[in-house]
Amino acid sequence: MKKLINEPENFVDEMIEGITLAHPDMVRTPRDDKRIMVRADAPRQDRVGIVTGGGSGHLPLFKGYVGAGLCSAVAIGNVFSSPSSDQIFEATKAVNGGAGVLYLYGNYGGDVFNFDLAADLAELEDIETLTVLGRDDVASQPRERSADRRGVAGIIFAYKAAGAAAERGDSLKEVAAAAEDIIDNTATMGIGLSPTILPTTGKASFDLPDGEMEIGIGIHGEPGIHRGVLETADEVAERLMRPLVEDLGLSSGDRIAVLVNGMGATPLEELYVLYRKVHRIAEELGLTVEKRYIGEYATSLEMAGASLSLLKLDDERLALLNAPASSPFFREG
Amino acid sequence: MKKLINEPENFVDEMIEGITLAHPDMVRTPRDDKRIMVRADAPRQDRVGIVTGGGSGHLPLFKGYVGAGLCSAVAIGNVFSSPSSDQIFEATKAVNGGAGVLYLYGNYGGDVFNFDLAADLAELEDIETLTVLGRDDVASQPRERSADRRGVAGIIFAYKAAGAAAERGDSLKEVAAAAEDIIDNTATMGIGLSPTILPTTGKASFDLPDGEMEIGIGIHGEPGIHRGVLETADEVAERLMRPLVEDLGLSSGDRIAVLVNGMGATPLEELYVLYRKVHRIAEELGLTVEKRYIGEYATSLEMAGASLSLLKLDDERLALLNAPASSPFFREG
Amino acid sequence: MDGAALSLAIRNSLAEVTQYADELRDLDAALGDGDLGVTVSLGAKAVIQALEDLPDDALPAEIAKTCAKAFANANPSTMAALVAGALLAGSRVWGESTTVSIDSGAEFTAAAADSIGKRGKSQVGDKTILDALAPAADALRGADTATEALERAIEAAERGVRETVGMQSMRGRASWLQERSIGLQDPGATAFLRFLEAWRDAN
Amino acid sequence: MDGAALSLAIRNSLAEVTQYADELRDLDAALGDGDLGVTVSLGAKAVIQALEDLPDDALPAEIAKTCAKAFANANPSTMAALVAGALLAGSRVWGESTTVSIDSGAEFTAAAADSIGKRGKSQVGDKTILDALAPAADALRGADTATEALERAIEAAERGVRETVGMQSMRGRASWLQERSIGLQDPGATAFLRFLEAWRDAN
Ligand SMILES: Nc1ncnc2c1ncn2[C@@H]1O[C@H](COP(=O)(O)OP(=O)(O)O)[C@@H](O)[C@H]1O
Ligand SMILES: Nc1ncnc2c1ncn2[C@@H]1O[C@H](COP(=O)(O)OP(=O)(O)O)[C@@H](O)[C@H]1O
Ligand SMILES: [Mg+2]
Ligand SMILES: [Mg+2]
Ligand SMILES: [Mg+2]
Ligand SMILES: [Mg+2]
Repeated sequence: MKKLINEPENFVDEMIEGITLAHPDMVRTPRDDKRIMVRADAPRQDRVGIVTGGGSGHLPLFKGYVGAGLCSAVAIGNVFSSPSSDQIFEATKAVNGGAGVLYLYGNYGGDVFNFDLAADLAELEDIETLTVLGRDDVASQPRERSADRRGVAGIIFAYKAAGAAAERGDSLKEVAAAAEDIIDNTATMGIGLSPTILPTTGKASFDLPDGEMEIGIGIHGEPGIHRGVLETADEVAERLMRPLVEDLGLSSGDRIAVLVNGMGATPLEELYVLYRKVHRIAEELGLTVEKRYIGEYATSLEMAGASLSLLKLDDERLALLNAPASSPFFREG
Repeated sequence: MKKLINEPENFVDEMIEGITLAHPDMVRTPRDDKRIMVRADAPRQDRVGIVTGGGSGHLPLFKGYVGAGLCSAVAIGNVFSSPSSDQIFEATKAVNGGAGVLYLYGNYGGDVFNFDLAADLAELEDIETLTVLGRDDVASQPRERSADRRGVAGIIFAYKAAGAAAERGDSLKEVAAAAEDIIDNTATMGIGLSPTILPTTGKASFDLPDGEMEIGIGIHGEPGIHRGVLETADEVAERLMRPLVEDLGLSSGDRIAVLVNGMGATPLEELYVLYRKVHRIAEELGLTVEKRYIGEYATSLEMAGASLSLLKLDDERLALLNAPASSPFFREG
Repeated sequence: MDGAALSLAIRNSLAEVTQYADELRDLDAALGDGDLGVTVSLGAKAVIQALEDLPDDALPAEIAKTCAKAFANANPSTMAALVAGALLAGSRVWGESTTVSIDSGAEFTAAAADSIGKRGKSQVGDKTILDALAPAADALRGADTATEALERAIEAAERGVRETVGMQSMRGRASWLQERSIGLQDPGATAFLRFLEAWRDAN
Repeated sequence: MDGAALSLAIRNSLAEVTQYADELRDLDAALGDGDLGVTVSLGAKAVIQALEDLPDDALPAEIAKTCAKAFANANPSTMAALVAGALLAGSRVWGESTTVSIDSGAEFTAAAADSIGKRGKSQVGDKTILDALAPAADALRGADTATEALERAIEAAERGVRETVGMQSMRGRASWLQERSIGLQDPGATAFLRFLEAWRDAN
């Protein structure tokens, strides 16, 4: 273990305390138990609220995308664990401005069951909710079963678009449709090079010998579709890019947004080496990269590795991505 | 080795290529050898140019701070190695807008000798230069020898201030004075938890058993002032904070900027756990945190660890920090 | 058995079941994320605490609801949410009744299985807890003594757990392994079996 | 010796000196960042290449300048910059002369030491290359044969290197170790000694 922490049980609460001490102008925790963080100006009247949530250990996901033009609230679970339905429900009430609330989060059983429960509770208080699930990881299910895919880094495109739609006053249905449209056009694949150590157990989340790679890994270390000797960055770029291009049916003339996401321990330098090849393959295929995001957007504590997400763009999607947004971890415009 | 790279010899060039492909609107490489990166709008007439530089492996340092309100150019060495005087000189010419050029970089022998040589070459072409050295690492020398301290993460305060001064049209002398003033009031100390692996040799930069920490470590793994069993985040915060407070002579009523910087592999969550305690200690001492930066600002490839920098603020320094700036890796205002 | 006896039996079983936490963690690590050990140990602790705080004369249905709430919030994973929903569904079957019989226990278990199938959109054969729970619910029905009922349930659950090994996961995190899930034993089904065994051993 | 002989002797020595790269890396890793091995091996390679590209009738001063430029850019570390400056300073001493003598070699070395002291703001006793270079420059003076001069220089440099062990580093990266630098041998001084030994062994 090489962690800068105090008591492992306090890890999540202390981290949240750090975030709210650091950024009191942007986010606050409306309740005593702190596991809910909302935009400083929530609730916003007549604007759709967006509640996300999930386990800790993925910063800047999920907490980092609460802010203007992004999500309105986050319910925060323990490391790699779902928040409870109570917490989600409280977050829902805290951001409800009368225009309904979108639940936008990754497709994981624990999260789904708890958000669904919260939706029931919200209905009892006459708060309308709709749910859109991030499910962009092509390694987790084939295209035919894409509804069952897990959600990984690509969800940030949906945050950005749904947040922009909510900000401009779209209805709940419209905001949900914008998010759904993004998710339908987003595909991600990841590679893991070393496991992460869970603070509570001190154990590695999975077993991967030095010099090997797991292609298609999930952000909790879920196994992928191929394990083998670590290849060069260019070979890895090919391995990640090709299935995404196929999955999204991209062809010459298409415009895309690219996200090269670091999983935690991989240096930014390596992400740029990877981006270089992704850009070159895009050029080769006649794809135009209109937006690119390179850095840590959805991590897995100190896992070494990276993921590549592609979003097929049209004018509307691009406009939503380009709309202004700001949180402690994300800025646009 | 768990690196996403191609041939180690091409690591630096491919990384630069990735950056320029990703951000053509913000930076460009004016020469063939690519080891020089300048603001897209350089040279700016009648504005002081700011040239920085140093080894690779520290992203976003140094390359990341080239942009509006920041540095004008960077000369880029191999991993942990100085750029050559030729490269520095070329960068100088590329950003000279007639108002002179400030050399602002970290106090390392190789860099100093090469920048000094470049200054001689610039003088031959009638380009006026001044030099200000980042030397904020209190672990490297006692206060009496602070001129000999090495430069680490705290230099970003000086980039920000000097860049703002240059942007508003200050003279070379004034820009240098602004940078010098910041550096005189900045102190940093770091902790290392695991070494970094150099891409070319595949070897660890230093030897540190799991579960141990090196307090006072440099960003190339230079030994610090204490090695021992890894302590809690709160204890580490105390160990880092106290010497900085003493070094800067901070006392109740003072205002500070805080930088909690990740060295590479340490998760953002842990940086916030650390920040929490730093904030609490500041409160205890009656210090007001006016600005805070938490994340990766100066790394050491995949080293695990963090550093804490404090800057003693006055109105002028705060105004310079708050002035707008933007680069691919840094935004303000 | 009355509410007090039920509460005691549950607490005894849960104190016993935590010994399987490492086994469950390892099974879940192979197929998923390895948190099932934590769910079970934190969940057991939270339920025991919550039951201790209940008045002695609490009704069985109330006891089941208390278990549901405590288990749901301790570590809100898939298993926690499904089990909590299952316990709530079971509690509805018991209504205002002050005692639990073999038959009402069987009905409770059937309602629980039904709830998990509905919520989880899963059925027997999908390699989930249902593969142990559904046959156990059937086996409980019509036994003469509580001991016999439990033995038959354990036997059925054991068979169900064994059968999960050959199946491909169709639900939850394990389903992302696709064909690679074949050959591994389902952790959720195993957790249910271990709970039954703990009940037998502790009471 | 004339320019052609000088160039050949340098190239022979540098081909030989690279065998010490690992030793120098390890010494520098203990006191600094471990790049001195790379500086020496890349630097030697670059200088050999640059000298091969020079015309046969190049003057000694020109040869020294060429070495300086190639060594400075190969891996622009502290040692590279200091050595390049030192070679330039030495080349000025040689002016337009077409040959190198024992005396002019001694003057060259003295000018080199002077340059490093000025640029590095360092003096003998600071635990740097100067602790080997300065006494070697003195020892070269007044020898009868080139072989004798070289032997005396090696001896002096060896003594200097040994003395660095007990010193505290006052300059460069190693100075940040403060008292912890005591007991470790200076890599830069060692590099200079190894260069002299390589000259002896290869020529
Ligand atoms: N949709 C479902 N229906 C029924 N049972 C399920 C379903 N999804 C998962 N399970 C059960 O849950 C177990 C895993 O529980 P848990 O570790 O809590 O999941 P997670 O870590 O994904 O939140 C599986 O072994 C399986 O028995
Ligand atoms: N100011 C100085 N004056 C003279 N020699 C110096 C000075 N600083 C460093 N050196 C020499 O340089 C050697 C280290 O060289 P090098 O590894 O290239 O440095 P760095 O890695 O810091 O750039 C030291 O062992 C010492 O002999
Ligand atoms: Mg699990
Ligand atoms: Mg889980
Ligand atoms: Mg060195
Ligand atoms: Mg060096």
